[in-house]
Amino acid sequence: MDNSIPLLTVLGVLPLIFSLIAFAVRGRAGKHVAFVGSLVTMVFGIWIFFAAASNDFSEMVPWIKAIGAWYALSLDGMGRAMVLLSVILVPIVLIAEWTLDSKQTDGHLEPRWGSNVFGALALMVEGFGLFVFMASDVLLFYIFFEATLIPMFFLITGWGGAKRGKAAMKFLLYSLAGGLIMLFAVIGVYAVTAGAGQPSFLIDDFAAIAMSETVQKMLFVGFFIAFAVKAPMVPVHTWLPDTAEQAVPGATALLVGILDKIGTFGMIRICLGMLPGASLWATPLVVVLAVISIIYGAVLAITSTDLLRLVSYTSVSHFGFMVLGIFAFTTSSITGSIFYMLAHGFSSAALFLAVGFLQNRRGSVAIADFGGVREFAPLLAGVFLVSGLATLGLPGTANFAGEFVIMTGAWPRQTAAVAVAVFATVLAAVYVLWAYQRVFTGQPSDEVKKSITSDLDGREKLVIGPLIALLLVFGFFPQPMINVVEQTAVTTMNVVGMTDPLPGSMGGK
Amino acid sequence: MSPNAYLVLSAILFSIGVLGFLIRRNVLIIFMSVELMLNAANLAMVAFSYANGNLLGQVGAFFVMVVAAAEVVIGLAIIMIIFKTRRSASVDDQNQLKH
Amino acid sequence: MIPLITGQVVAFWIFAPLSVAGAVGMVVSRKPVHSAISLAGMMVALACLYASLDAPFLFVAQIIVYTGAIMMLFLFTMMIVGVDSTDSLIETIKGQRVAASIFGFVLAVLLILAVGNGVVTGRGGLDVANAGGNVQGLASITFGPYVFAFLLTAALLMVAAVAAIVLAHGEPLGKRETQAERARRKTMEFAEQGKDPGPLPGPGVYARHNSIEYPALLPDGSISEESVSPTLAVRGVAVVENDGLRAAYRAAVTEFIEVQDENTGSDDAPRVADELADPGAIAETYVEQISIEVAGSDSDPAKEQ
Amino acid sequence: MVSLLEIVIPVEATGLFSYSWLMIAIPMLVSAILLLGGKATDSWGHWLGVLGVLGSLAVALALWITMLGLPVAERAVHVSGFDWVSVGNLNLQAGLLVDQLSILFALLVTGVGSLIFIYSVGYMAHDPNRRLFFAFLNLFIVAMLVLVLADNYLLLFLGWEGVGLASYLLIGFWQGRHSAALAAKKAFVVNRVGDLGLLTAMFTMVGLFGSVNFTDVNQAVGSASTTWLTALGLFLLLAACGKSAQVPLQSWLLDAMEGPTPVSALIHAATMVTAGVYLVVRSHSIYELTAAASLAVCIVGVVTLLAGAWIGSTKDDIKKVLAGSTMSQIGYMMLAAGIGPAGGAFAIFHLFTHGFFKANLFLGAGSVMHAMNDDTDMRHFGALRKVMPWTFVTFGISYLAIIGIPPLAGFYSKDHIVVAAWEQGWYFGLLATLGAGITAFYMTRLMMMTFFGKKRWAEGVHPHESPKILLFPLIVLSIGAIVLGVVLNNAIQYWLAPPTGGHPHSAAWWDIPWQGWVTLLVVLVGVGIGYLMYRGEISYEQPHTINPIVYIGRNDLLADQFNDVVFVRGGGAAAAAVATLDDVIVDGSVRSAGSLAKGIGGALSKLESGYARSYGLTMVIGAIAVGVVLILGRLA
Repeated sequence: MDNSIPLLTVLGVLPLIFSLIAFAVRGRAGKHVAFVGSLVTMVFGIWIFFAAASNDFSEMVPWIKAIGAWYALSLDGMGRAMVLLSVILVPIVLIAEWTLDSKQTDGHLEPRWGSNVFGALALMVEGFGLFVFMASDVLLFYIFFEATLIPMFFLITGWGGAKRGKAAMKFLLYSLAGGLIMLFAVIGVYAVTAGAGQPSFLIDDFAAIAMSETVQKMLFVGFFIAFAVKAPMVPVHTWLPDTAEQAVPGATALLVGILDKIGTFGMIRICLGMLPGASLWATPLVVVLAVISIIYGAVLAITSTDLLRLVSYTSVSHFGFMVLGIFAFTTSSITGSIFYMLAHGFSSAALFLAVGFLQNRRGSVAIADFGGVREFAPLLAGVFLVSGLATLGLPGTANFAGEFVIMTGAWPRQTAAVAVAVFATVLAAVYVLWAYQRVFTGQPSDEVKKSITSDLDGREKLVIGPLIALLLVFGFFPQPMINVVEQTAVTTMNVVGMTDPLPGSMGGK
Repeated sequence: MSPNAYLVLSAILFSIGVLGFLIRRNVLIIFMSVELMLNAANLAMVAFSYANGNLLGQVGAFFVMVVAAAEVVIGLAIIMIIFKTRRSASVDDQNQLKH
Repeated sequence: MIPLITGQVVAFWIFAPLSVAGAVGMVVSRKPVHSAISLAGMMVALACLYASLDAPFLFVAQIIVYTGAIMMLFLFTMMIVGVDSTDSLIETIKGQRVAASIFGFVLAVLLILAVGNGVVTGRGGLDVANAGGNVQGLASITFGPYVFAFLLTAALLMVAAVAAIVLAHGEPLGKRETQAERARRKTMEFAEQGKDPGPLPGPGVYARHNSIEYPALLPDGSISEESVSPTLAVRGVAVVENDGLRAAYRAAVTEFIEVQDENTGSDDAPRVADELADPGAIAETYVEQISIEVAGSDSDPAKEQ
Repeated sequence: MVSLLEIVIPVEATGLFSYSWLMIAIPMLVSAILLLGGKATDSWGHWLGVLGVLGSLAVALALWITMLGLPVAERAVHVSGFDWVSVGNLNLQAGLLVDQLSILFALLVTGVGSLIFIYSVGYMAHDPNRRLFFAFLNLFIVAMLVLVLADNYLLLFLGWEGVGLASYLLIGFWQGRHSAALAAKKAFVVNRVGDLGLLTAMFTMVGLFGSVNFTDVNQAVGSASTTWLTALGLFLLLAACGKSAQVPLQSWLLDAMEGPTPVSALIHAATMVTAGVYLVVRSHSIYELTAAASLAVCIVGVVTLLAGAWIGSTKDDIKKVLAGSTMSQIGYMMLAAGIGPAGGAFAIFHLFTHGFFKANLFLGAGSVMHAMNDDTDMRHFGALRKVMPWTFVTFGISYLAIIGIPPLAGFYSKDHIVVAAWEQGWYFGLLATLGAGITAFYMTRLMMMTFFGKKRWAEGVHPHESPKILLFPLIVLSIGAIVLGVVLNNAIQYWLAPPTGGHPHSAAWWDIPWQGWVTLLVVLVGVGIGYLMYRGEISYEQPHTINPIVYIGRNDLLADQFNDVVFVRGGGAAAAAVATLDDVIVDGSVRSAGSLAKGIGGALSKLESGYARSYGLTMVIGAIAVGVVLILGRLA
């Protein structure tokens, strides 16, 4: 495989091209073009995922010489996993939102644009997302990090509930605020590298440059805040539930599936990868924040009366686990959190889309409007239960594999934190099953009888089937993916210069 | 006699002009206060030319007069138009720029 | 040592207070005309001060240009704007007057401190500079280094003149009404409101005097309000009621009633004479009785004249 | 300190053993077919389900027979599976361990299971989605076999949660009923609290020993500090309590009776609830090194024993009485498991026999309910012995077995435990014997109210003997209840010695230690009291009682109320507080930042008043300020 053809660039650009075509082609044809585009990208993405194991696809082309910015793309274990997640999720979301135009949900406004625009925007999110996952130059990373916000903003405002404009604005402001802080850090990177001779934005050789403690800490804080906003951690998480409540479930699945992963991806790739010293310094605080997010998200999920908000709070709790895994600094915990990013992508997409099916039928997602749905839609109930069980981390599902490996890895280093975090598994059982019981069991009210008339049709099975299959496959046989992902964890550990605690050295830091 | 006195006088006149501008509501009176301020400035300039012994001050004053003339012409024309459309000479009524 | 009193000092101590008085007068006087006059006075005082400062050209220019032209412009504007627009001295903007006076005073003190002792070189004087004559000196400077500035001011004045014409030209605000439109408007108003389409009556069709103060008389002797100019009415100078105007009319009506008495044998004449003596009586109550039965038409608007 | 027992190193699987995973695969395949098959499999679905469990029973029997042939040392056979997760120094495999303990359990699960499957073919005959029922039952068998055959704690945990899920699905099988859905949710959540313990235990094991494999843990257990070992023991105990409904986490068992009776028989009597005991017995190497943890297990055992008996004797619902008795019998097993290496074998022996006669009792209750139009209130039964002779006979045999009348199975298994309890400590022995007495009392009460006394049937109810398909399992189980005691009395100790590390001492079936005789006496007293109290008139309605003991017993020792007040209401309030906190403070601060900006904007706009003169004033102020600055600059 001579890498004369810039394969990674092609992978990134492919969805963007299809997105432009889909924009141009009006009406249903545009929707089909977008869907075909997502399929093509998926095939190409999966091929790259497997091919990247054997040969190196990284590309490096000088971009702006003056400030040392390179157009550098590369694909390591974590990158491959995230690419796989993105390319699989987008076609599924497009099928799920196939009947976007004809969907009438009370409280939802008229869609602003045709369904072809929805497809085009989704492809654009995928394209920019892929570039973020492949970028190995901080400036390139930052640019695409901000670029993903635009299509996402329009996805939220285009289709959704009454207050979709407000929610989209809140999402945009939060992410932009984070992005701005990150901009200072990016400029800091330039300053540091310029100070040490040749200015360059490349991630790999940054850790080696000597810089003063305070500068590294400042850069770390800058980057970490942006990533904490993106992967919603507690103090800055309130945008996610509002967006999830207002946006169309397909758009939220994309948001949580791909965009939020950029947060944790960035923490590993940049915070740990480039600023190891500062990461170690910040670990106690970050771990506390992570544990708070875990419990906080779970508790709020229990109290929420709206299914979409409930699912979004579960994501806050799961992101807490990932951050806990990342900042526990053991090979297994970092591998576990990367694997969990993948698993959570599928499980939250499954749950969001299942709630979407309920919304298509009943027109609302308030739990109070449901009851006894299992009488009329047993398959939908089964699907919701399975994705719910995946969310609460039942062994045999991918989430459990991720969660277990994180907690086992983190236990020697952060015993107290894991001891508290493990309670979230019980809280998870409470919110999933309580929601399931209130929505699906018991006697159906007459509105439910009127509205829930059909069980899952072919299209909906085609959406949820692969997701559940993937969850079970990765739940029972996670090892192949773990091998892929472990590569990044090992390199990160070398950069950070930490070694795994030996068995028996319990409780020691 | 030392020109300082003239300067003090011009300062006083200038302040009276400012006071007139701020207190009176009739647009013509305000305009006249501005003229008064200009005259005070002229006086100061002439006093300086007297003190420094060259005529530059007076040339300056002369130019000020010319400009003042042009300004009055335009100012009064504007006042005329405002009066025609608004039927009121009070400057406070012309507060269309109010936020 | 006794201060050497020169003409200049005397001039200063005369004209300085005058100018200040003029300035204050301009600010505080109620009527704009008064303030304009006091400003003119101040300007003349200033001119004299210029003279005391060896600036004869400016002395003359000040009086001719400034006072003569600019002040006169002011007065012209005042004439049009309305001399009576005295504004009451109460203050509308909250706290404006207090703040203005404080800061005005502070400004004055500041300026006096800053500018007042600005000149330290002592006597000075323009004898040397005015050696060849003040105007010649000025001319040599104006047309020397500052010729460009001079040309600029010339351009400025031209522009100002043109601008004034354009601004004050007073285009008619609305579209001019054509004759056809006016005709249509008048007939519409007559049909709907009963307004008299004809022109307003002239002052004295039956009147004794042709001055605009005297209203026109209608056939029945009553006064036509439309003929009285509103401004005069407001001013109270218009003559509205005069017994003489109605005497001829009363004589004609009583004579008419007497002829009617003879025909119908009724004896209305004395009663009618008394009623007509009362100035408010409306004549047509009588005319109606004597009208020949015209083909059954009900009250005709024309009658209410 | 080196553990005093030799570590059993399992030998690699050869021959038939390498196919032991078939035991799990058959029912898994069947349940997959039934689940995915949909309506098509309705007509023959249930027979396929029965075949599934019979298949795995056959494999289990085959393995058991080959194992009998093997010398003792090679009886622990390890079937290496695939690598589940190996990253850094953590490597978790998924392998099977077929040794004496796990094969015994497999036999119990598949044996009793198949009988119950046959029974439920008849019992669920007129249920529309019977196919789904059998699919879930097969799923349960799969999960239970994974649990008992796992060679490491993680795979055990997979089975552990799988069993929890199966019990959730089966308790809430009739989801239309609100109470069933609530009970299912409660069962899963309380089990999940127990699973917390197992998860933390696994983390500690990985932290201490680097692996969760039984053999590795058993070998490395000596190296860990006693504090961590005690913590490990307590974590495992918490897990056991969750799954086996021991005192702190027992509230879900009584509600679990909402499920169909075969479910109660299979899951909440014979197999699942005993998983906790299996866990404690399997990790005996840990418990031996921590006296504190073992003592805790004994205490939990004794307390649950008495609590179960207390609840059993006050309930009127026949299934709730049996559930209470299950809880107390498991208390006995936990007590035995906690007593130490010897106790492990007795616990499993009692567990095995209890599996048979408790399943028999439950199925008998099922056939009674079947006859009484699904009414479970014993006050509406009475004099059923004449109408349902077969059910009466089988029920009576198991009744004698459970209260521990000598020749029958219950006596021997419980007798060993009581004796071991006396040896452990007189207080344990005394409470155990007292428990046996109360068990005798409430079982007699049940027999009297159901089969003897006068007829108290509601109108329109005319009970008849259950069809053959229901009776056949009852008969087999009652034979088991009779035979098993004597047969296994000594054999089981030798059989289970290696995995449980006990020293067997055989005793003929007739020489019974003095504690045995004392217990028998107390049992007979219990029977007498029961007979005297309940041979007279029994009221049709439940009498309103002011007797505190009976009241507390009826309300499950106020466990539900406690949970409700502390966790549901307290937790709910805390959650609501956090929710408002989130909305008001975190979101509020952001919203207020926005309104702050608007406020400032509004204030500034007031400056734009539109009056030229106020602008003038501002200009003058500005000028003065500049002047002042210049002057100060000059002066400074």
